[in-house]
Amino acid sequence: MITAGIDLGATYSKVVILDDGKVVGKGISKTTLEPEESVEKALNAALQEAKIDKGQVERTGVTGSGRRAIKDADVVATDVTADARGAYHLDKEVKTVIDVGGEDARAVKVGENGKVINSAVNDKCAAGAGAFVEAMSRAMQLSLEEFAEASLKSTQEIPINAQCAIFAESEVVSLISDETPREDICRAVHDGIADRITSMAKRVLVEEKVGLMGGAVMNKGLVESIREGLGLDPIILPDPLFVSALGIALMAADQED
Amino acid sequence: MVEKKYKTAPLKSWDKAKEIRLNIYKEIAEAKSKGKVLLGGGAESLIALPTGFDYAMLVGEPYGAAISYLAKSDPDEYMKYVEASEHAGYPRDLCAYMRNYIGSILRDKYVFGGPFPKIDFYLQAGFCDTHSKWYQAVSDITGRPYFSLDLVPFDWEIEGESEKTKDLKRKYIVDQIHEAIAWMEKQTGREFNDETFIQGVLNECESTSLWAKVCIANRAIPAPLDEKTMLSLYVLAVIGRPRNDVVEFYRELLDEVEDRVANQIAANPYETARIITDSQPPWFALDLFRLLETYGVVSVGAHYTFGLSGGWEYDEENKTWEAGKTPQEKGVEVKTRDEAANVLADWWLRTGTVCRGVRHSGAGKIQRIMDMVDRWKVDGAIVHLNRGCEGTSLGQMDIVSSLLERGLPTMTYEGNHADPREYDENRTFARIESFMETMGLKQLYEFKKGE
Amino acid sequence: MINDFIDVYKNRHDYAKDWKKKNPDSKVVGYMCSYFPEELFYAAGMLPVRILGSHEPQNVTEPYIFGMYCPFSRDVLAQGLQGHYDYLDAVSTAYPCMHLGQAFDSWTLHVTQKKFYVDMPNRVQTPYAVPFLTGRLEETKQEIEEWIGREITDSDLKEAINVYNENRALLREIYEMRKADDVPLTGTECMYITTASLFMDKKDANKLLKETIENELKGRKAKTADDTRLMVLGSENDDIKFLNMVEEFSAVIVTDDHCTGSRYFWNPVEEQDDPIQAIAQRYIDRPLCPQRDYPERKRLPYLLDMARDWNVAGIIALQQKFCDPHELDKVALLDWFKENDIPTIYLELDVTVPIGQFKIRVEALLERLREDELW
Amino acid sequence: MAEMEEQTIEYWRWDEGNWKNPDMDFKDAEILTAGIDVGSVSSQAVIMADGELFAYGNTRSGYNSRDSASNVMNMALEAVPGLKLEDIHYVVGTGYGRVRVPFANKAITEIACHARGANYMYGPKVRTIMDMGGQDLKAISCDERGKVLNFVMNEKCAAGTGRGMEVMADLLKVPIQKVGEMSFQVEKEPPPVSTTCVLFAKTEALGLLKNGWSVPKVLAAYCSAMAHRIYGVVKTVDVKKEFVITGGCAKNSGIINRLEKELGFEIYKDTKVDTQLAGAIGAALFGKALYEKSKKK
Repeated sequence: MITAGIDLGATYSKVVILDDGKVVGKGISKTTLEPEESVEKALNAALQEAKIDKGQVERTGVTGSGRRAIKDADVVATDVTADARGAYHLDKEVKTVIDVGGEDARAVKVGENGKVINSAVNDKCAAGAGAFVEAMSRAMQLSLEEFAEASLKSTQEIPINAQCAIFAESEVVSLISDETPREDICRAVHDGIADRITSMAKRVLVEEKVGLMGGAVMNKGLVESIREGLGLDPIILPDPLFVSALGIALMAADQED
Repeated sequence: MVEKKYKTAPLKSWDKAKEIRLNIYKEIAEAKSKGKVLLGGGAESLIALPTGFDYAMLVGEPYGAAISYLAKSDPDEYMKYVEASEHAGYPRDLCAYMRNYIGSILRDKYVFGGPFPKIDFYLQAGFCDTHSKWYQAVSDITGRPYFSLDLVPFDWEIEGESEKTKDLKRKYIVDQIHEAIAWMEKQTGREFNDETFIQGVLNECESTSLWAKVCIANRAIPAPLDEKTMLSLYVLAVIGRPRNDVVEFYRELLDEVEDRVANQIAANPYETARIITDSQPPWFALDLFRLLETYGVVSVGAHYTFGLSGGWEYDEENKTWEAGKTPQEKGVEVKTRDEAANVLADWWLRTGTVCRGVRHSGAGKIQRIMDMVDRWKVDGAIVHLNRGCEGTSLGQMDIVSSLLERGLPTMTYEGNHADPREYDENRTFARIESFMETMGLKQLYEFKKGE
Repeated sequence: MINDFIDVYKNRHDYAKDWKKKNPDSKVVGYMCSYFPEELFYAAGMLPVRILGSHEPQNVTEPYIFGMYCPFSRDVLAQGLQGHYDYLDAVSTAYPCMHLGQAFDSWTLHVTQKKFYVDMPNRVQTPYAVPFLTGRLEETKQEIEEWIGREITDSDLKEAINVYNENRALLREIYEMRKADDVPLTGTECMYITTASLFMDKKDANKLLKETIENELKGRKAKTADDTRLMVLGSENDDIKFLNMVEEFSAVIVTDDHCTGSRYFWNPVEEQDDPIQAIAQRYIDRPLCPQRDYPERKRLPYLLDMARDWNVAGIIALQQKFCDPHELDKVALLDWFKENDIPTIYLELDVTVPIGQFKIRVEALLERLREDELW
Repeated sequence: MAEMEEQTIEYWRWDEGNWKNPDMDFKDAEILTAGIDVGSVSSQAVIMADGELFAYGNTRSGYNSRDSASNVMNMALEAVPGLKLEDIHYVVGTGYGRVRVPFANKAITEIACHARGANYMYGPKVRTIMDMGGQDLKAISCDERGKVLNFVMNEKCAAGTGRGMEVMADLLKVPIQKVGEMSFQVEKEPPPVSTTCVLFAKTEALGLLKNGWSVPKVLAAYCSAMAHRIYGVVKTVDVKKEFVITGGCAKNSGIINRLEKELGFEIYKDTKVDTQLAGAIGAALFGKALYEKSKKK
């Protein structure tokens, strides 16, 4: 059976095409104010990769913060459930999933068969992980890759209080005007965010194995800071951007008629 | 449409509750013209204390909540209250009840109509950091005198507090009750009537004991009451528990609720899962209970809802809490002012769980929550991380961790009981949706925003 | 000498562990609030040490304490959860406030089980507070006796009171020296001294204080009359980094009202027949935390007297972010100093000090106080 | 995997550029002073001839404050053929990077400089100044000379600062210069967004758009929330009707008009000078006074 999993996120729309449980195509596009169009784009890209016609898709599942915008899906579920399902499929031993997106970070405790045991999402004054790194790299006049690389070269820890991203930003500005080495600032930003993410994750009572997913985990510097913050050795789930889309595609396939 | 599992019926006591509540607020507005003593203070203020006078009392917390309701019907008007206090320099993360209340004074606007009532004096039991200082700030603004009674609560029973400590605490409060009475007589120039005071004290015990019994009735499956309804019912005890009409109301309510239990009349006809919540709800956004209903979820109560108006007595043998036995039930005769003071102090210290929970969290508060989970047969918990009330959020995170360790599905959301700017309905609803999936529940019918 | 205090401040845990080695039969008890009646524990041969934060960001407290509780209470709990206070035999507090009380409750659940809790009354303005606290202290004394298996005698208590009173007198002496035009020590140095003494055996501290006063401070000029004289006040503050930053701008902090500073040691135990009652009376009468300053406002005139006695030009009020008792005094305090014509700025402390954001506020205050320079 | 699209337009950027007063010649001046305001978001350099605005440069701040200071100073100098840095008698640095201006004689806070600058721009009547920077809100009260009497800054929450407006402009793809104007293209003023937290406002705005709100309506709701928030900070100093706004935000009529409604009076807008220059102007004026003082000694 061919199913499509759509993850309509705040920043990106992601689509995974499954053929009998095997990923045959993936597509992504930036989420615009016309979510249906964004999904269409990502879906077409995925179908193209899979060399499958739209008509061949038997079932569709949709998740992500924008899921309500997509009508006529066979399965609709929240990210939490899709995260757990996708992660479980990729690695049966994963007990905790940490999803670091552009605006939100989330931790999901995974139980038997990929069922959710509990979950936590960041609260007020602690949002915007990926977006914050982007803003900071812009302030530092570095590309995201350069920013991540620089942070790995840092030689000292500088504590910044990242509870409010905007105030953290002005701490960064102070560091800049104090002529703190660039590498150390980059690391401070990652450490600050990682503190917030791991604090939140600890609320679900983190158990190993920990799987990381979401767009922001492609940032090696951030992952290193998360690793240190957890005091555990998390793995990065394959194709970390597409785990939710995979999860919802699987749920669509699982669904009984 | 899914089929209903249980029959349901509107609650008959509802209208009466509303009537008494509005009456009380009307009496406050008219108090001065009727020659009554008018005082202000908080809900946990041993509010039987002023019953020795012909009096009316504006109780601060429900009043602050009443202002926050405006956020739903008239957001611009609401903002004028809260901003008045912020513009005067009161920081935004202080108790939202207090900020609304101060805004009301600064605007000289009574939310039920007319100018803010001319309060003779303020009386407050200092049981949380904010309450003690709240009326000091109000006294700064209004110039009206303020008496604060230091309320040092008992610790949770599990801590094995000694009888000697308890005696000391009782005596400390009794001494201050006498001090307060002398002070009030001086402020008002009126004589304190011991007879009406004794009746007020007995009423305070009875109202709160009756409310605990109503909560206990909610252990039944299906639950006869949901929390949203309970919030409208317990408030009478909050603002008027020493009153005769309030005692009478709770007697009738208990009868009706027990009748519903006997006839399996449900609050939610689809009841499939039962939860408890924690802390005050965001008063202006009770729709979240409505959303839960669409999943067949009934909230059977909260430590706050049960405890603020409830008198709960610890049952050493079964390690649980039951409705407190009133002096009347125990056959204790109360004849003098001093006896009444002792009964009031003892009742409060022994049976008041919210006040205790604001001072002591730890193992005791966790035990109380677990007791609710067991006795009310709860399947999940939703914890409101209340940025507006740090007293009720005491121990919350430890409670959440304990519930999770126990394997009970538990969700948190951040908000504020009386400041809508700190509550994000969309995000909260999204979380509830995930949580419902986690609990394995399906939405049974479409959610519609409430009136 | 000052450097020795700096050493204890920085290596507070080593100090306590060394003390324990030297006193193998004695116990170390951590406490959380300056209302804690240390004398009782010292009389029992114990070392009371104040639990303070480390000013480092952490990710361990979120499952146990709500993020809207003050950064200090979260930082304190983090110390326990991270195992920095593993040498404690008991944890204790006098009722502080909801936030620190939460840190205490969580600490007893997850870190140290043995605890002492004193129901410190809030309304110290009632005449019934002293008898109540006396009663509670008598019980605390009994609890300690049961724990250590011996009696605490009146002479133990009197001895402890003497040691603590001497410590208070010596610290007061240093504060008196700061009244001079050319101040012998900076506010930063003084903060090291007062804060370090929170961790020290008061006998050691007294010896060191005497030496420091005699051999280091007398005749010393750390700052001159040209430096702008400031007072800091507010909630718990051992933010060395902040004080240091302020004093870099030709300013000097000459006095303070913090529970880790003057509020901790200001008044001695006055002698009475019953030493327990004398101790209770001392804690009831001590300089107030806003948490306990009601219904009457007694703290404000006290602060004004202090500001005048130490001849300060401006005030920096610092409170822990989300500290309700301080916030509830904010309006009254700012109005009060405005009426009394002392320029005041109001800042909120967090776990780390946002130096950049604070610099501008402090510099702008100093520009105001030193207007001759610009105008 | 399909390509991610690159976003190239920076909607949040303010204009950059330089200017010289065509009616003045620096050779006529006795004292030339400069004020350099190195802010977290943008930097300005102002050159004043005997206390009159003569030339300026205005640009985005870079990562390095020293470079930002030099760049913006060069920009201002470039507007004046023949003028060199050495010709300038006294330079004062202000703003976040004030101590990093390599060629400055002194650093002064932007609080003092904005008050002084506003006094120059709007005259001695000014008593209250609101400076809305990238991450700070500063409400300043001053006397007839532009001397600071009191000031208040936002605490604990960055809600309502300029950075938030940038994020919103970026999100809605509206150039920041147009935000104000566009926010009035609504039939009826919507209620303010409930949160001014920059990060949460973003999700709230997306939600509103999904509910069918137009972009102008969202902007209106956001501007009015910002106005509320700013009003809250301003109210805690003694607000006088002689009120001006400095900084980039003063150019956003969407906030200003709504703030005026809250204040119940009109804000002074009567100046020909770009409001973003206030800090640098104040700094240059202090530079003149300090230079004169140093000569007297």
